[in-house]
Amino acid sequence: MIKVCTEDFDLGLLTNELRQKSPQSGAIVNFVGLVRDINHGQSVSKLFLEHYPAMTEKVLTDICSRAKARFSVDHIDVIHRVGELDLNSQIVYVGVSAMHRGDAFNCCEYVMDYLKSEAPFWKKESQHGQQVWLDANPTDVAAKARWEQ
Amino acid sequence: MIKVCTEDFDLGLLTNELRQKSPQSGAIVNFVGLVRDINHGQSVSKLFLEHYPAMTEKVLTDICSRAKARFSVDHIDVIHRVGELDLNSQIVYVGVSAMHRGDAFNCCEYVMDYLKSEAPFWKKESQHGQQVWLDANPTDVAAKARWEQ
Amino acid sequence: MITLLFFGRLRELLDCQRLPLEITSAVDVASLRQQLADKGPHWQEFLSLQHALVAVNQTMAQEQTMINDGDEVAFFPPVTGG
Amino acid sequence: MITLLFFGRLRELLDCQRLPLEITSAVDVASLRQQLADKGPHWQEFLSLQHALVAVNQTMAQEQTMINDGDEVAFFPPVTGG
Repeated sequence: MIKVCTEDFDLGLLTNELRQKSPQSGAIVNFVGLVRDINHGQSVSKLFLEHYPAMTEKVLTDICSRAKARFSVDHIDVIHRVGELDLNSQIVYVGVSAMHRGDAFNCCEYVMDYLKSEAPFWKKESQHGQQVWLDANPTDVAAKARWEQ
Repeated sequence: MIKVCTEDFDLGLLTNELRQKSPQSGAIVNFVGLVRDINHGQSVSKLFLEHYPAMTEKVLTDICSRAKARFSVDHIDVIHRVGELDLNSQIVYVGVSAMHRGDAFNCCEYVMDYLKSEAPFWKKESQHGQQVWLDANPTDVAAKARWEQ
Repeated sequence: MITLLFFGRLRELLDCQRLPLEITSAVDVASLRQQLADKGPHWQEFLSLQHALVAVNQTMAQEQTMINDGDEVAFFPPVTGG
Repeated sequence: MITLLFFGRLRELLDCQRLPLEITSAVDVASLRQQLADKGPHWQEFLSLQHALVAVNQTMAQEQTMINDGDEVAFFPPVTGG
């Protein structure tokens, strides 16, 4: 399941869905990305997320296909929110079910590392009343590079 | 928060609690261990979990302290269920909040790897009406060894 | 006719979200950047290789990727989701 | 007096969950294993180093760990939680 939406999500319901479709799975690893109150030393009050609708799900689907080819996992679910998000809101969810926990951890981190550097989302923060587009994070490039060695 | 109990847990509520006490966190990684329907080729219908009550929370607290010393994380929550568990039930939860996702992923996997090889829990499976105590998994020893290099 | 789209900071800097453009024949991404640079100095700057990634028909493209009539070409800054 | 506890498969094999034991002076884990082996062949087998881990006062112990009056000593198979 891959979804881009404005609505919030409930990790309890999502994990139950993932469990129900993965009876052979012994492990679930979930990632949730949040709107932090401090980013690069600036206090943040709100976040706006823009995306390229026609391209977003295509890229996320492609990342999940590559992850499934690489790791022994049963299911990968991804939700990414767009639009205005308050402080401490949930932004992104990646849930992975697998027979063994090592694959679930690696796959979930792989999907996040590629999502961060390939999926067409752009963040704009409200910092002290100013709207600031965020710059890409060089550590995300390094995180992705690890998988390409 | 470290808890050993018979009751089930709700990942939605747990994640909300973790979020609320970690306003500076940008990442949450959750692990959930499940009762699989097949284990080592045997079909499983039920699981019984025994533990050593006086020692369990002590070991889990110790693992979490070492994890906090090693990784930049905000909070670590652990719940482990004991007693009779049905197929597909949730067994264990480890939730980690951190500023950055790399630390959250590593810390969550570290806690699980040590929990698997140090925390005094023992699993007994019902396989075709027979009660079978599980043997320790050699891959868990290897998983833990990775952190000690 | 091709459709150009601009996202994020780029959309605001150029004050342009969507721009239909006539092309007389297939061009590559590098030539298209050059052609758009003629629209003015800030187009030249902001659409330079350092600032703008390109996707052709919703797939990341290279400088030599060919653009044909009817294609959708998107320019955007490095992504910052997740 | 020390208290011995047995868990998991070991508890069932020995049919014993809890056993109070008099010790005349402090002993190490290795001697305690030896002393318990005298209770019979399956005690000897199941409490051997290969089958039984030991915790003294809820902390994992080594063969040379000393056990004193009042201590709680637990024997159990390799753990299988999570």
